[in-house]
Amino acid sequence: MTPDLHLWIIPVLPLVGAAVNGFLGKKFSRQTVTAVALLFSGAAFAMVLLVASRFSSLSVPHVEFLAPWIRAGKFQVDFSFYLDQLSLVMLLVVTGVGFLIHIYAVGYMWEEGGFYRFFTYLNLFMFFMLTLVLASNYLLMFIGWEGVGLASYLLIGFWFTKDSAASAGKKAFIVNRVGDFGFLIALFLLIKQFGSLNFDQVFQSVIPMGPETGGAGLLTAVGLLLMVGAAGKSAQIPLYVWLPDAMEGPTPVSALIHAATMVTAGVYMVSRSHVIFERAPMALTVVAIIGTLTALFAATIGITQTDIKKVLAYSTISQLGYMFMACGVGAFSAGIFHLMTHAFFKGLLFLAAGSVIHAVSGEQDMRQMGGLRTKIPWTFWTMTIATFAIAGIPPFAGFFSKDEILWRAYQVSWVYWFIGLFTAFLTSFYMFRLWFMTFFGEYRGTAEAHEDSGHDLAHDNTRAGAPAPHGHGHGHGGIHESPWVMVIPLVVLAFLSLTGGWIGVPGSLGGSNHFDKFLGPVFHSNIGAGAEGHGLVAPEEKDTERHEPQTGHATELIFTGISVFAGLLGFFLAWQLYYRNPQLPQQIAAGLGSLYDAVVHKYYIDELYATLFVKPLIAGSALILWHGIDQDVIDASVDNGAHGANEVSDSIRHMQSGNLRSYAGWVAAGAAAVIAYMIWMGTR
Amino acid sequence: MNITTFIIVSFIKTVLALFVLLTAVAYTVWLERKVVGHMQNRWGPTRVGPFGLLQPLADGVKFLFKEDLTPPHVYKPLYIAAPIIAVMCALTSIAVIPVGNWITIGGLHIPLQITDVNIGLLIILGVTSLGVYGVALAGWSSNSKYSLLGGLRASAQMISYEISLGLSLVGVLMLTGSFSLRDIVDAQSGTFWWIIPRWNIFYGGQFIAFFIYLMSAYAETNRIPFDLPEAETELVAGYHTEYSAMKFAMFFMAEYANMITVAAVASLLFLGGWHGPVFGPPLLQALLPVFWFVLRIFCFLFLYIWVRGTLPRFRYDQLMAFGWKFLLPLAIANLVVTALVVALRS
Amino acid sequence: MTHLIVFLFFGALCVAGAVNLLVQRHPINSALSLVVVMASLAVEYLLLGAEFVAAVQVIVYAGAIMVLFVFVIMLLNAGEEERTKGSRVALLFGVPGVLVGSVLVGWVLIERTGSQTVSAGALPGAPRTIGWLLFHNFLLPFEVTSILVLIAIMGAVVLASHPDADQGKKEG
Amino acid sequence: MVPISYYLILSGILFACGVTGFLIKRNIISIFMSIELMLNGVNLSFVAFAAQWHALSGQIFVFFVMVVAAAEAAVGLAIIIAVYRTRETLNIDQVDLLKL
Repeated sequence: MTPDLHLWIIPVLPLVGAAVNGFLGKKFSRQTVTAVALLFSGAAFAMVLLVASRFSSLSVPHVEFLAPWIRAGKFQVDFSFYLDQLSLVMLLVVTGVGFLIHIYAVGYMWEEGGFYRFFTYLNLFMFFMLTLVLASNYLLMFIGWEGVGLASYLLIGFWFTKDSAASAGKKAFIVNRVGDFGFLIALFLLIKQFGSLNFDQVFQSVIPMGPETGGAGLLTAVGLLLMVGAAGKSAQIPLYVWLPDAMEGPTPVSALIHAATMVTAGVYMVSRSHVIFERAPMALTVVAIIGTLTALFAATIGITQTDIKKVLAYSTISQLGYMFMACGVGAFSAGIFHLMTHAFFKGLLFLAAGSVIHAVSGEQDMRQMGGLRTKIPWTFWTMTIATFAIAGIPPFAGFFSKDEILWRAYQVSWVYWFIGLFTAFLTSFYMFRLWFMTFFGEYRGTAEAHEDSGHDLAHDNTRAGAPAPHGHGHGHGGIHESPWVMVIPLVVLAFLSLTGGWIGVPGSLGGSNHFDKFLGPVFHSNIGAGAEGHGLVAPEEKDTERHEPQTGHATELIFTGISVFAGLLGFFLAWQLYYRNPQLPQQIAAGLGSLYDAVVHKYYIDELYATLFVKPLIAGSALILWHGIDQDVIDASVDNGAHGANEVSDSIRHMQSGNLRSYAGWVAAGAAAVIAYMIWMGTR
Repeated sequence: MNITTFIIVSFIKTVLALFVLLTAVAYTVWLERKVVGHMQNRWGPTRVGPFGLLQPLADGVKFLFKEDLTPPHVYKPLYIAAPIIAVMCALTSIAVIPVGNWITIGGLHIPLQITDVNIGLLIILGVTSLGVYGVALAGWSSNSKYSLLGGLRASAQMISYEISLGLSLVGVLMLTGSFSLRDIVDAQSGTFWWIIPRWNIFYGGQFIAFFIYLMSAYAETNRIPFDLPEAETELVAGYHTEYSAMKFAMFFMAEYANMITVAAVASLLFLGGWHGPVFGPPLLQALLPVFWFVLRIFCFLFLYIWVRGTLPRFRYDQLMAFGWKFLLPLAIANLVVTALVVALRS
Repeated sequence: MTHLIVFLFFGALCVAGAVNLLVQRHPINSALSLVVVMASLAVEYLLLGAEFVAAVQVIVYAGAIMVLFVFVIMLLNAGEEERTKGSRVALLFGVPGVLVGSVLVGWVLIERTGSQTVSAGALPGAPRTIGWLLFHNFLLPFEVTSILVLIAIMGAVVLASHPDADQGKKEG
Repeated sequence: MVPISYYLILSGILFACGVTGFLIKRNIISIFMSIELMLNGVNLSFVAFAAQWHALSGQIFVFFVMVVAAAEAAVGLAIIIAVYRTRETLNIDQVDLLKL
């Protein structure tokens, strides 16, 4: 028996923090709120570290039963937690990055109204995310799933007085609903088929089943439906539209929820149920295709965006696409690996972007920036590391994970690999574009003007009482380095995104893929059982996942070189276009004409959805639901019922004359009737 | 004994009892006038016979020959029925009261009691409670405001005090565990601590109950200090203002008969009934208990008269407050204490 | 034999009182006839051996409750009741209903109750046994009724207390 | 020796009289008294059944009925007094409105 880990403490801690801040926060001072929020999230992180330290001594997977929840005959769902390598990695990412972003948010949100509200939501999100990760059955996972949706809705609409923010929150919520619907159906299918939602039981009953090579079967259906859910949550085609708008939320939120953790929930869910997918090749293919397309699609859009956070948002979508591609080609561990590194550098990118925005007093348009290199060196250097990491330049974290994915993708089909490669090139291009536009050239903005404007972050550090490195040293305007509470997380994350990849150095580069081996038990354990008997379960999986790839190191090295070259090419192009001669892009855009417009307008996808779904839906509900059903059926029935009752009682009420003796008469007659009936029954 | 002898004996006993009772009533009136007179430095009746001993006869004759006038606008049937009800109830209750031990006459072993039922006390209570009707109906039927007020007062007062009266008796009942008056009396025979008689008032510690019973009895019989139904200073004569001649006499008799009944019950329940030193020849032995019993009743009646000569009349609200706020709680407390004593003793 | 005679006599008295209650127009006569009914019922109880019940019947019903009625009648000085035609229903449905019901019940009683007879004092309900039952098997109902009575007392006081009496106190 | 059914029939007659009184009486107090009459009839049947089945609990019920009747009389008469104060009438036919 493994030692009792008290896993339940991990999610409960943020919940307590949320409760404390939520109920009492109004009275607290900002310092108290900060203390509470950081204390509980930090404690959760510490707890996770403790668990990790004792992990080696565990018999994995470790299931911790808390309380019975639903006991309906054979169908049983409990509050119980499930810990294995996968969930451990997720735990570390969620709590670690989450904690750093908490720290960062303290500085960033200091001057905002609803300070306590923000941290309440943030802790709440942590709770739900941890529940999602730790859940030992799909239903509990779904609770966390919905919970993070709620938290993200609340946080996107944090500035609910701003109309765009409110509508963005609603959009995110509704789009997620679509995905959750798929998820739910999948759960129902599982219940109907296996009579259980616990991972163990479901997987145990799935493993013996053979792969549905020919046509679609139940597993395929389940897989596809799960994929729908995943697409909704982690913003894949066609449900990605909510993520860019989600940038309306505060930047720490974008970093935590919409880059590092929540959006990766889909990836986690897919790889958690890899057993199902591995037996549904068609579903896997769909996953791969969706991932690939999303990656490319989002990257192309990312090129043209000028809002710094929008760029990052689309890059997030595209990176998620990578992860799904990895899952689709059966390289789940690679997907999770990329998930982790991405959490590091994308979180860092967002935080740095936030710092930049902070520096230039809330300006988000890159065209209004430039030349910030010397003014905010900390942000600059950390952002540089992040950029290199995402661009896949060795030895940064992104390189290893992305390279892993590409290599695996190639082993399935060169198409995946090629698109992935091209996307990598695009990625590095638009990232360096962002980098150059933000930090190089001369300053194009008017921060001085902003200094005393409404949403004024210029004074944050001074009011926050947090000593800013160069805060007041500056000769001119609001441009200043962020307070240390914001810088420290940047540095830590920078360190992580620099070194984070080294735990997964592939064999080809002389490393031994620790990460892959670590996750091995999760993803390999049951392949054999399923695959042995019936021959080809995605053969490439077999030989890649098992032992050293037969293709050999040479080929892999070549591919690595190619992807690195692609990254450098992107850098070079961006350097050409946005550093050497910045007027060139306009000419090119003009040259491309309508295509460029389409890209700028995100391929008019939003408009398309609006015309396809939103408007018909609104019209339909107004016509049918509102006027048709609500007014003509429900209200009408109520009204008619009332009128009917009114008339009936009008006619009957004369019986109730208020004369006691009449009542007595009725009673006597009734009593006589009853007596007669009873006697009749008795004598019969 | 067979049924006929039983009927004969009962008849004799009834006639005897009635005769004795009515005479007693007459002479209680005489006694009262005499005693109160002396208390107030008057002579009281002296003219008719020695010490006016024949005064009651004269009164009776006067009542008989007085014109019996019924005022107009009275509700006739009830106006006539009321005094009859009153006197009937008053006289009925004597039926269950034992006046002494068993005696044997010519082989017949008969109790000195018209009938010995095992719920005698309850019967007395019931009959006295019915006695309210006489007063109330008299007050109402004679269609005069004085009478009506008197009747209302009487009924309210009697109902109120009946409760504490009954509760005061329950203590004794708990001690003896029987409703039969004879059993109750027998339970009080003997002495304790060599000298003190084993009466309930002493032995059972029922002196509080006795006090309550005394008060309630005054109220029940509409005697001073609780004679508000016939408070002559306010209501002329209360419920029998409109009555005259024999009807009035009936109320009169009823009142005094009730007094005697109450006195008898008191002496039976609290004062040890007919117990006392018995000696001499058998006939004397047979009659001495009766004498002791009558003696007690006499003392009790004398107390009545004494109180009448001493105390003023209460105000009505005082009466009600006294009954509800003092006597009733006291009776209940006494009940609880007695119950505890009995429970501990057993 | 004597038993039957006594029964019939007091039963007849009961019925007579009940009918008189109906026909009398003045409430006080009704009340008195009801007292008669109760008193004769007490005798019936005695015949059945329920001596304690009989005594309590006289003391409580005839001695207390009915006195209350008489008291109220005197207080409100209720006169002859005028036979208003307030309710046709009572006559059209009620009275026939009563007749039908009572006839049916009587028939069933005669048919079904068999010819089992009871001798005088069949079931002696001595005060002792009654009390034992009351304080052992029926203790809870007993206590509950005590509470009920308490509530009734308070309710009566509240209801009958003159609404503007306390106002007068306030003013005066 | 009297058949038990006689007692029951007597109680039935009393009850019927009570109901009839409730129906034909106009005076609230008389109606109330008819209710008491019904209760008495029921009591008689209780005692009779007690004698028939040799179960004293029948007589116990009578006591409870009496207690209830007493409480009912107290409250009911109080209500009647209140009604008379407000309506100045005891005729049930004229007391058929909830509000004055």
